[in-house]
Amino acid sequence: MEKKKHTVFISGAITPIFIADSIAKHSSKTSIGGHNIFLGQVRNDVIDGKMVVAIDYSAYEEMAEQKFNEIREAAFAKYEIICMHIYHSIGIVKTGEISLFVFTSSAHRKEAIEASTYLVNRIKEEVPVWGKEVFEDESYVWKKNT
Amino acid sequence: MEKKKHTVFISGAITPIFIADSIAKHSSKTSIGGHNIFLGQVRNDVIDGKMVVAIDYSAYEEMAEQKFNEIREAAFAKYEIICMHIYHSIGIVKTGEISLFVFTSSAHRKEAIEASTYLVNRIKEEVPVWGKEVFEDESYVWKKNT
Amino acid sequence: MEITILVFGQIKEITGIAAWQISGIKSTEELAAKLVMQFPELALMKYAMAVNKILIQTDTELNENDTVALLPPFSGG
Amino acid sequence: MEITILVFGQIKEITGIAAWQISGIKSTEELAAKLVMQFPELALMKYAMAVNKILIQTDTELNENDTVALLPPFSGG
Repeated sequence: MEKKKHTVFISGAITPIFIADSIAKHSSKTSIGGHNIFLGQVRNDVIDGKMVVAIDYSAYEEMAEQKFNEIREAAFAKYEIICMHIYHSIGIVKTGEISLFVFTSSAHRKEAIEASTYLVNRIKEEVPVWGKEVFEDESYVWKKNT
Repeated sequence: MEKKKHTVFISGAITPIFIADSIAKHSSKTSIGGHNIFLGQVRNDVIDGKMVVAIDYSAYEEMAEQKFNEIREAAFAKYEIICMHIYHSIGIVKTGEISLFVFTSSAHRKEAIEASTYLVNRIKEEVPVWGKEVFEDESYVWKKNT
Repeated sequence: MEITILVFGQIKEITGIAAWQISGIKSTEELAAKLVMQFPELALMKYAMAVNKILIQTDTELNENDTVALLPPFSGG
Repeated sequence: MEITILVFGQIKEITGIAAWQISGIKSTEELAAKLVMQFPELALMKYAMAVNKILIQTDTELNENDTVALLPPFSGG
Protein backbone atom coordinates (compact mmCIF):
# COMPACT_ATOMS: atom_id res chain seq x y z
CA MET A 1 0.00 0.00 0.00
CA GLU A 2 1.33 3.37 -1.07
CA LYS A 3 0.47 5.91 1.59
CA LYS A 4 2.97 8.68 1.09
CA LYS A 5 1.55 12.17 1.38
CA HIS A 6 1.55 14.34 -1.66
CA THR A 7 0.36 17.78 -2.54
CA VAL A 8 -3.19 17.76 -3.79
CA PHE A 9 -3.46 21.28 -5.19
CA ILE A 10 -2.45 22.06 -8.74
CA SER A 11 -2.37 25.58 -10.09
CA GLY A 12 -4.93 25.91 -12.91
CA ALA A 13 -6.51 23.10 -14.91
CA ILE A 14 -5.45 19.45 -14.65
CA THR A 15 -4.28 18.47 -18.14
CA PRO A 16 -4.95 15.20 -20.00
CA ILE A 17 -1.16 14.75 -20.25
CA PHE A 18 -0.81 14.95 -16.47
CA ILE A 19 -3.48 12.24 -16.22
CA ALA A 20 -1.70 10.10 -18.84
CA ASP A 21 1.56 10.40 -16.87
CA SER A 22 -0.20 9.31 -13.69
CA ILE A 23 -1.66 6.28 -15.46
CA ALA A 24 1.70 5.36 -17.04
CA LYS A 25 3.41 5.42 -13.62
CA HIS A 26 1.24 2.49 -12.56
CA SER A 27 2.44 0.07 -15.23
CA SER A 28 5.17 -1.16 -12.87
CA LYS A 29 2.58 -1.97 -10.21
CA THR A 30 1.61 -5.30 -11.67
CA SER A 31 -0.61 -6.41 -8.80
CA ILE A 32 -3.13 -3.80 -9.96
CA GLY A 33 -6.07 -5.21 -11.95
CA GLY A 34 -8.35 -2.18 -12.13
CA HIS A 35 -8.09 1.59 -12.01
CA ASN A 36 -10.95 3.97 -11.52
CA ILE A 37 -10.58 7.62 -12.43
CA PHE A 38 -13.07 10.34 -11.67
CA LEU A 39 -12.62 13.71 -13.38
CA GLY A 40 -14.57 16.83 -12.51
CA GLN A 41 -14.94 19.13 -15.53
CA VAL A 42 -16.11 22.75 -15.39
CA ARG A 43 -19.59 23.05 -16.91
CA ASN A 44 -20.91 26.02 -18.87
CA ASP A 45 -23.90 26.41 -16.56
CA VAL A 46 -26.25 29.28 -17.27
CA ILE A 47 -27.13 31.25 -14.13
CA ASP A 48 -29.67 34.10 -14.40
CA GLY A 49 -29.11 34.21 -18.15
CA LYS A 50 -25.31 34.42 -17.98
CA MET A 51 -22.98 31.62 -18.99
CA VAL A 52 -20.14 30.42 -16.76
CA VAL A 53 -16.77 30.71 -18.54
CA ALA A 54 -14.51 29.62 -15.67
CA ILE A 55 -14.37 28.68 -12.01
CA ASP A 56 -11.85 30.41 -9.78
CA TYR A 57 -10.98 28.01 -6.95
CA SER A 58 -9.60 29.03 -3.59
CA ALA A 59 -9.01 26.95 -0.47
CA TYR A 60 -7.99 26.94 3.15
CA GLU A 61 -5.00 24.97 1.94
CA GLU A 62 -3.49 23.78 5.25
CA MET A 63 -6.83 22.48 6.49
CA ALA A 64 -7.70 21.06 3.07
CA GLU A 65 -4.45 19.09 2.79
CA GLN A 66 -5.06 17.71 6.28
CA LYS A 67 -8.62 16.78 5.33
CA PHE A 68 -7.54 15.17 2.05
CA ASN A 69 -5.09 13.11 4.04
CA GLU A 70 -7.70 12.07 6.58
CA ILE A 71 -10.06 11.04 3.77
CA ARG A 72 -7.27 9.08 2.03
CA GLU A 73 -6.41 7.24 5.25
CA ALA A 74 -10.07 6.41 5.84
CA ALA A 75 -10.41 5.05 2.30
CA PHE A 76 -7.26 2.91 2.69
CA ALA A 77 -8.71 1.49 5.92
CA LYS A 78 -12.11 0.84 4.39
CA TYR A 79 -11.22 -0.57 0.95
CA GLU A 80 -8.54 -2.97 -0.33
CA ILE A 81 -6.80 -0.46 -2.56
CA ILE A 82 -3.24 -0.48 -3.79
CA CYS A 83 -2.90 3.15 -4.89
CA MET A 84 -4.83 6.36 -4.43
CA HIS A 85 -4.18 9.86 -5.77
CA ILE A 86 -6.21 13.04 -5.48
CA TYR A 87 -5.54 16.28 -7.35
CA HIS A 88 -7.62 19.46 -7.18
CA SER A 89 -7.16 22.70 -9.07
CA ILE A 90 -6.59 26.03 -7.39
CA GLY A 91 -7.09 29.28 -9.31
CA ILE A 92 -8.78 29.65 -12.69
CA VAL A 93 -10.14 26.62 -14.57
CA LYS A 94 -12.06 27.34 -17.78
CA THR A 95 -15.23 25.51 -18.89
CA GLY A 96 -14.35 22.20 -20.47
CA GLU A 97 -11.17 21.93 -18.39
CA ILE A 98 -10.63 19.51 -15.52
CA SER A 99 -10.49 20.62 -11.88
CA LEU A 100 -10.64 17.34 -9.92
CA PHE A 101 -8.79 14.07 -10.55
CA VAL A 102 -9.41 11.12 -8.24
CA PHE A 103 -7.47 7.97 -9.10
CA THR A 104 -7.88 4.65 -7.27
CA SER A 105 -6.31 1.29 -8.10
CA SER A 106 -6.93 -2.18 -6.73
CA ALA A 107 -6.42 -5.85 -7.56
CA HIS A 108 -10.10 -6.26 -8.42
CA ARG A 109 -12.36 -3.62 -9.93
CA LYS A 110 -15.05 -3.44 -7.26
CA GLU A 111 -12.81 -1.93 -4.61
CA ALA A 112 -11.33 0.75 -6.88
CA ILE A 113 -14.80 1.86 -8.01
CA GLU A 114 -16.28 1.93 -4.51
CA ALA A 115 -13.30 3.78 -3.09
CA SER A 116 -13.55 6.37 -5.87
CA THR A 117 -17.19 7.15 -5.12
CA TYR A 118 -16.40 7.34 -1.41
CA LEU A 119 -13.53 9.78 -2.01
CA VAL A 120 -15.42 12.04 -4.41
CA ASN A 121 -18.41 12.31 -2.08
CA ARG A 122 -16.25 13.14 0.94
CA ILE A 123 -14.12 15.63 -1.03
CA LYS A 124 -17.18 17.56 -2.19
CA GLU A 125 -18.70 17.65 1.29
CA GLU A 126 -15.79 18.04 3.64
CA VAL A 127 -12.86 19.81 2.04
CA PRO A 128 -12.63 23.61 2.49
CA VAL A 129 -12.46 24.62 -1.17
CA TRP A 130 -14.59 27.32 -2.77
CA GLY A 131 -15.41 27.91 -6.40
CA LYS A 132 -16.34 31.28 -7.82
CA GLU A 133 -18.29 30.87 -11.06
CA VAL A 134 -17.07 33.61 -13.37
CA PHE A 135 -19.19 34.92 -16.27
CA GLU A 136 -18.13 36.44 -19.58
CA ASP A 137 -18.64 39.98 -18.26
CA GLU A 138 -16.30 39.17 -15.31
CA SER A 139 -19.15 39.20 -12.81
CA TYR A 140 -19.42 36.05 -10.70
CA VAL A 141 -21.41 34.02 -8.18
CA TRP A 142 -20.13 31.70 -5.48
CA LYS A 143 -20.68 28.12 -6.53
CA LYS A 144 -23.04 25.91 -4.56
CA ASN A 145 -22.44 22.16 -4.47
CA THR A 146 -25.66 20.23 -4.89
CA MET B 1 -26.36 12.43 -26.64
CA GLU B 2 -23.60 10.99 -28.77
CA LYS B 3 -24.64 7.58 -29.97
CA LYS B 4 -22.51 6.96 -33.02
CA LYS B 5 -21.11 3.46 -33.31
CA HIS B 6 -17.39 3.01 -33.12
CA THR B 7 -15.00 0.13 -33.16
CA VAL B 8 -14.32 -1.18 -29.70
CA PHE B 9 -11.34 -3.43 -30.40
CA ILE B 10 -7.80 -2.09 -30.35
CA SER B 11 -4.84 -4.19 -31.34
CA GLY B 12 -2.54 -4.65 -28.32
CA ALA B 13 -2.45 -2.53 -25.17
CA ILE B 14 -4.44 0.68 -24.72
CA THR B 15 -1.87 3.42 -24.12
CA PRO B 16 -2.03 6.30 -21.62
CA ILE B 17 -1.66 8.70 -24.57
CA PHE B 18 -4.74 7.23 -26.24
CA ILE B 19 -6.62 7.81 -22.98
CA ALA B 20 -5.31 11.38 -22.74
CA ASP B 21 -6.48 12.06 -26.32
CA SER B 22 -9.94 10.72 -25.48
CA ILE B 23 -10.14 12.97 -22.43
CA ALA B 24 -8.93 16.02 -24.38
CA LYS B 25 -11.63 15.51 -27.03
CA HIS B 26 -14.27 16.18 -24.38
CA SER B 27 -13.13 19.71 -23.52
CA SER B 28 -15.47 21.11 -26.17
CA LYS B 29 -18.44 19.33 -24.56
CA THR B 30 -19.00 21.94 -21.92
CA SER B 31 -22.25 20.51 -20.59
CA ILE B 32 -20.19 17.68 -19.06
CA GLY B 33 -19.53 18.02 -15.32
CA GLY B 34 -18.05 14.61 -14.52
CA HIS B 35 -16.18 11.84 -16.30
CA ASN B 36 -15.67 8.35 -14.98
CA ILE B 37 -12.97 6.15 -16.43
CA PHE B 38 -12.47 2.49 -15.65
CA LEU B 39 -9.24 0.84 -16.78
CA GLY B 40 -8.56 -2.87 -16.66
CA GLN B 41 -4.85 -3.59 -16.22
CA VAL B 42 -3.22 -7.01 -16.70
CA ARG B 43 -2.12 -8.44 -13.34
CA ASN B 44 0.94 -10.60 -12.72
CA ASP B 45 -1.14 -13.34 -11.13
CA VAL B 46 0.70 -16.47 -10.03
CA ILE B 47 -1.05 -19.67 -11.14
CA ASP B 48 0.38 -23.04 -10.03
CA GLY B 49 3.69 -21.35 -9.26
CA LYS B 50 4.05 -19.60 -12.63
CA MET B 51 3.71 -15.87 -13.15
CA VAL B 52 1.48 -14.38 -15.84
CA VAL B 53 3.49 -12.16 -18.21
CA ALA B 54 0.73 -11.30 -20.69
CA ILE B 55 -2.85 -11.97 -21.70
CA ASP B 56 -3.59 -12.87 -25.29
CA TYR B 57 -7.15 -11.73 -26.07
CA SER B 58 -9.33 -13.14 -28.80
CA ALA B 59 -13.00 -12.48 -29.55
CA TYR B 60 -15.97 -13.40 -31.67
CA GLU B 61 -15.64 -9.87 -33.03
CA GLU B 62 -18.92 -9.50 -34.98
CA MET B 63 -20.98 -10.75 -32.04
CA ALA B 64 -18.90 -8.74 -29.55
CA GLU B 65 -19.34 -5.46 -31.46
CA GLN B 66 -23.08 -6.12 -31.60
CA LYS B 67 -23.13 -6.87 -27.87
CA PHE B 68 -21.06 -3.78 -27.02
CA ASN B 69 -23.56 -1.74 -28.96
CA GLU B 70 -26.53 -3.32 -27.23
CA ILE B 71 -24.91 -2.63 -23.83
CA ARG B 72 -24.15 0.98 -24.82
CA GLU B 73 -27.75 1.55 -25.94
CA ALA B 74 -29.07 0.05 -22.70
CA ALA B 75 -26.78 2.32 -20.65
CA PHE B 76 -27.89 5.41 -22.62
CA ALA B 77 -31.53 4.47 -21.95
CA LYS B 78 -30.92 3.81 -18.24
CA TYR B 79 -28.63 6.71 -17.27
CA GLU B 80 -28.51 10.42 -18.14
CA ILE B 81 -25.15 10.30 -19.85
CA ILE B 82 -23.73 12.67 -22.43
CA CYS B 83 -20.89 10.51 -23.78
CA MET B 84 -19.83 6.90 -23.58
CA HIS B 85 -16.81 5.10 -25.04
CA ILE B 86 -15.63 1.52 -24.69
CA TYR B 87 -12.30 0.14 -25.91
CA HIS B 88 -11.03 -3.41 -25.47
CA SER B 89 -7.69 -4.89 -26.49
CA ILE B 90 -7.34 -7.78 -28.87
CA GLY B 91 -4.08 -9.75 -29.07
CA ILE B 92 -1.19 -9.56 -26.61
CA VAL B 93 -1.29 -7.21 -23.60
CA LYS B 94 1.61 -7.47 -21.15
CA THR B 95 1.28 -7.28 -17.36
CA GLY B 96 1.02 -3.67 -16.23
CA GLU B 97 -0.58 -2.67 -19.55
CA ILE B 98 -4.21 -1.68 -20.04
CA SER B 99 -6.72 -3.90 -21.84
CA LEU B 100 -10.09 -2.26 -21.10
CA PHE B 101 -11.06 1.43 -21.16
CA VAL B 102 -14.61 2.42 -20.26
CA PHE B 103 -15.30 6.16 -20.36
CA THR B 104 -18.61 7.74 -19.32
CA SER B 105 -19.47 11.43 -19.03
CA SER B 106 -22.50 13.20 -17.59
CA ALA B 107 -23.63 16.58 -16.29
CA HIS B 108 -23.48 15.33 -12.69
CA ARG B 109 -21.08 12.76 -11.30
CA LYS B 110 -23.54 10.17 -10.00
CA GLU B 111 -24.77 9.13 -13.43
CA ALA B 112 -21.30 8.76 -14.96
CA ILE B 113 -20.13 6.58 -12.07
CA GLU B 114 -23.22 4.37 -12.05
CA ALA B 115 -23.16 3.94 -15.82
CA SER B 116 -19.49 2.96 -15.66
CA THR B 117 -20.11 0.20 -13.14
CA TYR B 118 -23.08 -1.02 -15.17
CA LEU B 119 -21.01 -1.15 -18.37
CA VAL B 120 -17.99 -2.89 -16.84
CA ASN B 121 -20.16 -5.56 -15.21
CA ARG B 122 -22.07 -6.27 -18.40
CA ILE B 123 -18.89 -6.29 -20.53
CA LYS B 124 -17.22 -8.88 -18.29
CA GLU B 125 -20.31 -11.10 -18.23
CA GLU B 126 -21.80 -10.83 -21.68
CA VAL B 127 -19.22 -10.04 -24.33
CA PRO B 128 -17.62 -12.98 -26.18
CA VAL B 129 -13.98 -12.22 -25.46
CA TRP B 130 -11.44 -14.73 -24.17
CA GLY B 131 -8.12 -14.16 -22.45
CA LYS B 132 -5.27 -16.63 -22.49
CA GLU B 133 -2.94 -16.05 -19.56
CA VAL B 134 0.56 -16.58 -20.89
CA PHE B 135 3.49 -17.52 -18.60
CA GLU B 136 7.21 -16.81 -18.98
CA ASP B 137 7.86 -20.28 -20.41
CA GLU B 138 5.17 -19.63 -23.08
CA SER B 139 2.76 -22.12 -21.53
CA TYR B 140 -0.71 -20.71 -20.78
CA VAL B 141 -4.09 -21.18 -19.16
CA TRP B 142 -7.46 -19.86 -20.26
CA LYS B 143 -8.45 -16.98 -18.00
CA LYS B 144 -11.52 -17.30 -15.80
CA ASN B 145 -13.48 -14.19 -14.84
CA THR B 146 -14.44 -14.24 -11.18
CA MET C 1 -29.40 -27.44 -45.55
CA GLU C 2 -26.00 -26.12 -44.63
CA ILE C 3 -24.98 -24.31 -41.46
CA THR C 4 -21.70 -22.71 -40.42
CA ILE C 5 -20.03 -23.60 -37.14
CA LEU C 6 -17.63 -21.22 -35.42
CA VAL C 7 -15.60 -22.15 -32.35
CA PHE C 8 -13.50 -19.98 -30.05
CA GLY C 9 -10.94 -20.06 -27.26
CA GLN C 10 -10.33 -23.38 -25.63
CA ILE C 11 -12.85 -25.14 -27.89
CA LYS C 12 -10.81 -24.21 -30.94
CA GLU C 13 -7.91 -26.14 -29.40
CA ILE C 14 -10.12 -29.24 -29.26
CA THR C 15 -11.53 -28.97 -32.77
CA GLY C 16 -8.28 -27.82 -34.36
CA ILE C 17 -10.13 -25.54 -36.78
CA ALA C 18 -12.02 -22.31 -36.20
CA ALA C 19 -14.89 -22.61 -38.71
CA TRP C 20 -16.53 -25.17 -40.95
CA GLN C 21 -19.83 -26.05 -42.64
CA ILE C 22 -22.04 -29.06 -42.01
CA SER C 23 -25.41 -30.08 -43.33
CA GLY C 24 -28.38 -32.19 -42.26
CA ILE C 25 -28.60 -30.77 -38.72
CA LYS C 26 -32.00 -29.49 -37.62
CA SER C 27 -31.46 -28.14 -34.09
CA THR C 28 -28.78 -26.94 -31.70
CA GLU C 29 -29.18 -30.02 -29.47
CA GLU C 30 -28.71 -32.31 -32.46
CA LEU C 31 -25.61 -30.31 -33.36
CA ALA C 32 -24.21 -30.55 -29.82
CA ALA C 33 -24.75 -34.34 -29.83
CA LYS C 34 -23.02 -34.68 -33.18
CA LEU C 35 -20.07 -32.54 -32.15
CA VAL C 36 -19.47 -34.45 -28.92
CA MET C 37 -19.26 -37.69 -30.94
CA GLN C 38 -16.73 -36.09 -33.26
CA PHE C 39 -14.77 -34.35 -30.44
CA PRO C 40 -15.27 -36.35 -27.20
CA GLU C 41 -13.34 -33.79 -25.13
CA LEU C 42 -16.24 -31.37 -25.70
CA ALA C 43 -18.22 -33.38 -23.13
CA LEU C 44 -15.92 -31.94 -20.45
CA MET C 45 -16.26 -28.36 -21.65
CA LYS C 46 -18.70 -25.78 -20.40
CA TYR C 47 -19.88 -23.67 -23.30
CA ALA C 48 -22.79 -21.55 -24.53
CA MET C 49 -24.17 -21.46 -28.06
CA ALA C 50 -25.07 -18.47 -30.19
CA VAL C 51 -27.21 -18.74 -33.31
CA ASN C 52 -26.59 -15.85 -35.69
CA LYS C 53 -24.77 -13.94 -32.92
CA ILE C 54 -27.63 -14.29 -30.41
CA LEU C 55 -27.08 -16.44 -27.31
CA ILE C 56 -29.63 -19.22 -26.99
CA GLN C 57 -30.87 -20.73 -23.74
CA THR C 58 -32.87 -23.70 -25.04
CA ASP C 59 -32.88 -26.07 -27.99
CA THR C 60 -33.26 -23.99 -31.12
CA GLU C 61 -34.28 -24.92 -34.65
CA LEU C 62 -31.62 -24.34 -37.28
CA ASN C 63 -32.23 -23.03 -40.78
CA GLU C 64 -30.26 -22.80 -44.00
CA ASN C 65 -27.20 -20.53 -43.67
CA ASP C 66 -27.47 -20.14 -39.89
CA THR C 67 -24.21 -19.59 -38.06
CA VAL C 68 -23.81 -21.44 -34.79
CA ALA C 69 -20.98 -20.41 -32.46
CA LEU C 70 -19.65 -22.46 -29.54
CA LEU C 71 -18.54 -20.06 -26.82
CA PRO C 72 -16.52 -21.08 -23.77
CA PRO C 73 -17.01 -18.93 -20.62
CA PHE C 74 -16.13 -15.31 -21.38
CA SER C 75 -13.05 -13.77 -19.82
CA GLY C 76 -12.72 -10.30 -21.31
CA GLY C 77 -11.91 -7.09 -19.49
CA MET D 1 -4.84 36.15 24.97
CA GLU D 2 -4.58 36.52 21.23
CA ILE D 3 -6.24 34.44 18.56
CA THR D 4 -5.97 34.50 14.76
CA ILE D 5 -9.02 34.77 12.55
CA LEU D 6 -9.02 33.51 8.97
CA VAL D 7 -11.88 34.06 6.55
CA PHE D 8 -12.51 32.58 3.10
CA GLY D 9 -14.64 32.83 0.00
CA GLN D 10 -17.68 35.04 0.22
CA ILE D 11 -16.95 35.96 3.84
CA LYS D 12 -13.64 37.52 2.81
CA GLU D 13 -15.63 39.88 0.58
CA ILE D 14 -17.59 41.03 3.63
CA THR D 15 -14.62 41.50 5.94
CA GLY D 16 -12.32 42.91 3.27
CA ILE D 17 -9.29 41.19 4.79
CA ALA D 18 -8.31 37.52 4.91
CA ALA D 19 -6.64 37.25 8.32
CA TRP D 20 -6.22 39.26 11.54
CA GLN D 21 -5.62 38.90 15.28
CA ILE D 22 -7.94 39.79 18.11
CA SER D 23 -7.68 39.36 21.86
CA GLY D 24 -10.01 38.99 24.84
CA ILE D 25 -12.30 36.41 23.23
CA LYS D 26 -12.93 33.24 25.24
CA SER D 27 -15.18 31.10 23.02
CA THR D 28 -16.32 30.64 19.45
CA GLU D 29 -19.83 31.87 20.22
CA GLU D 30 -18.43 35.01 21.77
CA LEU D 31 -16.32 35.47 18.66
CA ALA D 32 -19.30 34.96 16.35
CA ALA D 33 -21.29 37.56 18.29
CA LYS D 34 -18.45 40.05 18.14
CA LEU D 35 -17.91 39.54 14.42
CA VAL D 36 -21.57 40.03 13.54
CA MET D 37 -21.48 43.41 15.36
CA GLN D 38 -18.44 44.40 13.36
CA PHE D 39 -19.73 42.97 10.04
CA PRO D 40 -23.55 42.97 10.14
CA GLU D 41 -23.78 41.19 6.75
CA LEU D 42 -22.36 38.08 8.45
CA ALA D 43 -25.80 37.57 10.03
CA LEU D 44 -27.08 36.62 6.59
CA MET D 45 -24.24 34.19 5.87
CA LYS D 46 -24.26 30.48 6.50
CA TYR D 47 -20.81 29.40 7.65
CA ALA D 48 -18.97 26.80 9.71
CA MET D 49 -16.08 27.41 12.08
CA ALA D 50 -12.82 25.51 12.39
CA VAL D 51 -10.54 25.85 15.39
CA ASN D 52 -6.95 24.91 14.53
CA LYS D 53 -8.14 23.31 11.27
CA ILE D 54 -10.77 21.11 12.98
CA LEU D 55 -14.45 21.80 12.28
CA ILE D 56 -16.42 22.48 15.46
CA GLN D 57 -20.10 21.70 15.98
CA THR D 58 -20.75 23.41 19.34
CA ASP D 59 -19.47 26.38 21.29
CA THR D 60 -15.77 25.83 21.85
CA GLU D 61 -13.35 27.42 24.34
CA LEU D 62 -10.52 29.39 22.75
CA ASN D 63 -6.93 29.44 23.96
CA GLU D 64 -3.87 31.58 23.31
CA ASN D 65 -2.65 31.30 19.69
CA ASP D 66 -5.68 29.37 18.46
CA THR D 67 -6.61 29.91 14.84
CA VAL D 68 -10.30 30.23 14.09
CA ALA D 69 -11.47 29.98 10.49
CA LEU D 70 -14.85 31.08 9.13
CA LEU D 71 -15.82 28.76 6.31
CA PRO D 72 -18.72 29.35 3.92
CA PRO D 73 -20.35 26.24 2.40
CA PHE D 74 -17.74 24.24 0.49
CA SER D 75 -17.96 24.03 -3.28
CA GLY D 76 -14.88 22.15 -4.39
CA GLY D 77 -14.70 19.42 -7.01
